[in-house]
Amino acid sequence: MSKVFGLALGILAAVGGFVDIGDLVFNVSAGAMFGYELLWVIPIGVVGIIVFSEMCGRVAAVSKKAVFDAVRERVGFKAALGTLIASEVVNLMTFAAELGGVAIALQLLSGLPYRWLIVLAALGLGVVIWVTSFDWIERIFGYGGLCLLVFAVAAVKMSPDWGEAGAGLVPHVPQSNAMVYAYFVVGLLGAAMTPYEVYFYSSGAVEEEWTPKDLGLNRANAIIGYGLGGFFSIALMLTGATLFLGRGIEPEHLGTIALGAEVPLGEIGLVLAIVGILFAVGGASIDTVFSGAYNLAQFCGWEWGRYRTNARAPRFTLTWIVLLALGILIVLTGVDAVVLTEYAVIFSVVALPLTYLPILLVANDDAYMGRYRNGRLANVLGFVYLVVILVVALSAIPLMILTNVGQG
Amino acid sequence: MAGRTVPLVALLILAGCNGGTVDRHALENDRKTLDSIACEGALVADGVAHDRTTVVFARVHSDELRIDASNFADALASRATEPGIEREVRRTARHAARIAGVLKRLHEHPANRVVGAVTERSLEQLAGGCS
Amino acid sequence: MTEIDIALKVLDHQILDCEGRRCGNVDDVEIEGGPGEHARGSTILVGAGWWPQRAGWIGRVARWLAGNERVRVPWEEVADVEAGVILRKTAGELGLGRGDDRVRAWIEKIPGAHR
Amino acid sequence: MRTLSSLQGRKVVTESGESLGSLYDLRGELGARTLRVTGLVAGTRGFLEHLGITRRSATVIPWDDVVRIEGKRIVVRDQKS
Repeated sequence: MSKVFGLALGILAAVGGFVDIGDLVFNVSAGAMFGYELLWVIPIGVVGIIVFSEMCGRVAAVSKKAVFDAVRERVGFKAALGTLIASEVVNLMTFAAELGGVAIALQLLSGLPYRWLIVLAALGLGVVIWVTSFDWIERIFGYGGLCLLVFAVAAVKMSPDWGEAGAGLVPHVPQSNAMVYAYFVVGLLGAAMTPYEVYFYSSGAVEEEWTPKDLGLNRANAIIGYGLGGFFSIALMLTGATLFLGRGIEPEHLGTIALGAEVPLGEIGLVLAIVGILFAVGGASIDTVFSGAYNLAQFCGWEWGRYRTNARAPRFTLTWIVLLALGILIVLTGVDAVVLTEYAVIFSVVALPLTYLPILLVANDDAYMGRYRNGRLANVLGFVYLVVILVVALSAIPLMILTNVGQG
Repeated sequence: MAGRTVPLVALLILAGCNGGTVDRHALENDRKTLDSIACEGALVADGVAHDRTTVVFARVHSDELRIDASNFADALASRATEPGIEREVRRTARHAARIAGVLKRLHEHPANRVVGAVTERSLEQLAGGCS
Repeated sequence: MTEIDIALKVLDHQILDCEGRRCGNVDDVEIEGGPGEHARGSTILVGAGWWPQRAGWIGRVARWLAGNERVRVPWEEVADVEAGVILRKTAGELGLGRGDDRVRAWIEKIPGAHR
Repeated sequence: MRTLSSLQGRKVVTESGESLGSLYDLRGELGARTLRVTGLVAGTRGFLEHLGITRRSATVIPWDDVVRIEGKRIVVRDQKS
């Protein structure tokens, strides 16, 4: 019984943890711009992240290797170093965006000056990480993020055209504005399959000392957690489609996204939405800052781990402290969190192939995986997604330039 | 997600048609974005008018939108334009300034339902209709 | 006797000391013995100081950032090759993990570092 | 000093000039306290083996066949196949 309970708790936390600032921004904007026409991208992204995080979790449980161990072992030192640098830059950008998001959400709740709130938010996160055990961090932010369920209620209350929404779930090409449409496809996939999620997930699995016994848990976590995360994404896109598209509003602030719950549900909806956003981006900022530290430590072979005391993994600890400080500096320059998010998501897409290829390779290695190596389904999906990721990665930057960051 | 042309970003990625002189395409884009800002402001104002929002949210968010609008007003008032469209560009700049002015009023009276109703109407008018 | 592909199973792998501490990655492997001789992997090379020979200028930049440490661990000290390379002694005895030791002195000054 | 990474990427050619592809890996034998180098893993099949995509193939060039290591090349005796 308690095992089922624990599983449920874990999944709840995963659900709250799936949505981050990239999902918020891209899903709502896609709805505001193209209505229901991009809904089909969400399930594709969700299945992709399920396939790869299940694989990462399995690799971690059986071979005790985290993602960046695999990257360095498999793609060669030079390519791995390139991947490391790219992923560190993207992680830092994403972290800064999430941190900015925390400050904005706090500002929308308190009305205090934004700059103070940046410092306050970062110091708060630092102290939480330093003194709180990780289980609690995950729970607090995961459950808080569940407030985002308010968007599902809001979406239904706005009575979307379900027929059209259903049609939007079928992949198709639009009549006009194909470039911007393609840009959004890339952004939505990037937001759903952000690499930091797998870095974080696999390192966590190694730390929690998963064994093959935990593979069921791994699968359930991946499928249910990310599946429900996709549900949130759909809700967000629907609010964009129902509320903003008709009014010609292009969301450029986190506040706009919260407005999507305020209009149909009033004050309670608004507060729940902001609190949900606060915890979702707060949790994601912790995940990103740790991912940066995991990757560097694994690449260099240092001791690492959030479950170790800070003194037992010194350079790992130092790394996340430095990343935290750099994040504050970036946000304090006044760069807009939503703009930063867009860049972070699009650039993260570029780091995807060299993150996923090594996982696919190790997951097929008999010597490490034995009978837990990839089955046919995982391999077919893994390979198909690798191709998808490659196409997306190659087209991401050109599309961003051609569409002037989605402006058309 | 359109419209925002942060100078830093424009510098970082040497791309986009909004960096130098204002051409017709850029002007069209900016107008669309201004309508978007005004309509979003109207939505916030509607929340104030119907007591559906929190005071803090209305105050903070209307200010965000005001900053956007007045950035447009400043940029369109001073940037070089393509020949033939300068008058239109300057007119749009004044239009943006008016939107910013209304949003400022909302920002200063986020708890006043009457101001909410009035600003909602003006913003919708400035946007040329919102739905 | 086990057959292994050395670059696939040793190079770039995690090194664990006899107490299970992570103390570096295999940054290169020295090969002793040339054509016509018995050849063997004689030494594990650990540390960012070995990166330039792996990745040219980008490796030099990375070395500059990561510190120029070079440690040599004779193959005789290797106990086993599994998912990682496992040593017979502690990291300290072999001169590994000194970077972590140096930083630890600083981290420990912050209250709560051992929680 | 000769290192594994300095050998990787070199062209493997036979004395009669046949190219066997680039060197990707070295085959080794793990003893109690030794790691003996037994062969060269090269060519396309070697690359796939090095990535771990294919199982260890039999087409390893024995280390004993290495004649000389010069510049960017490793010269080996002609392989009978």
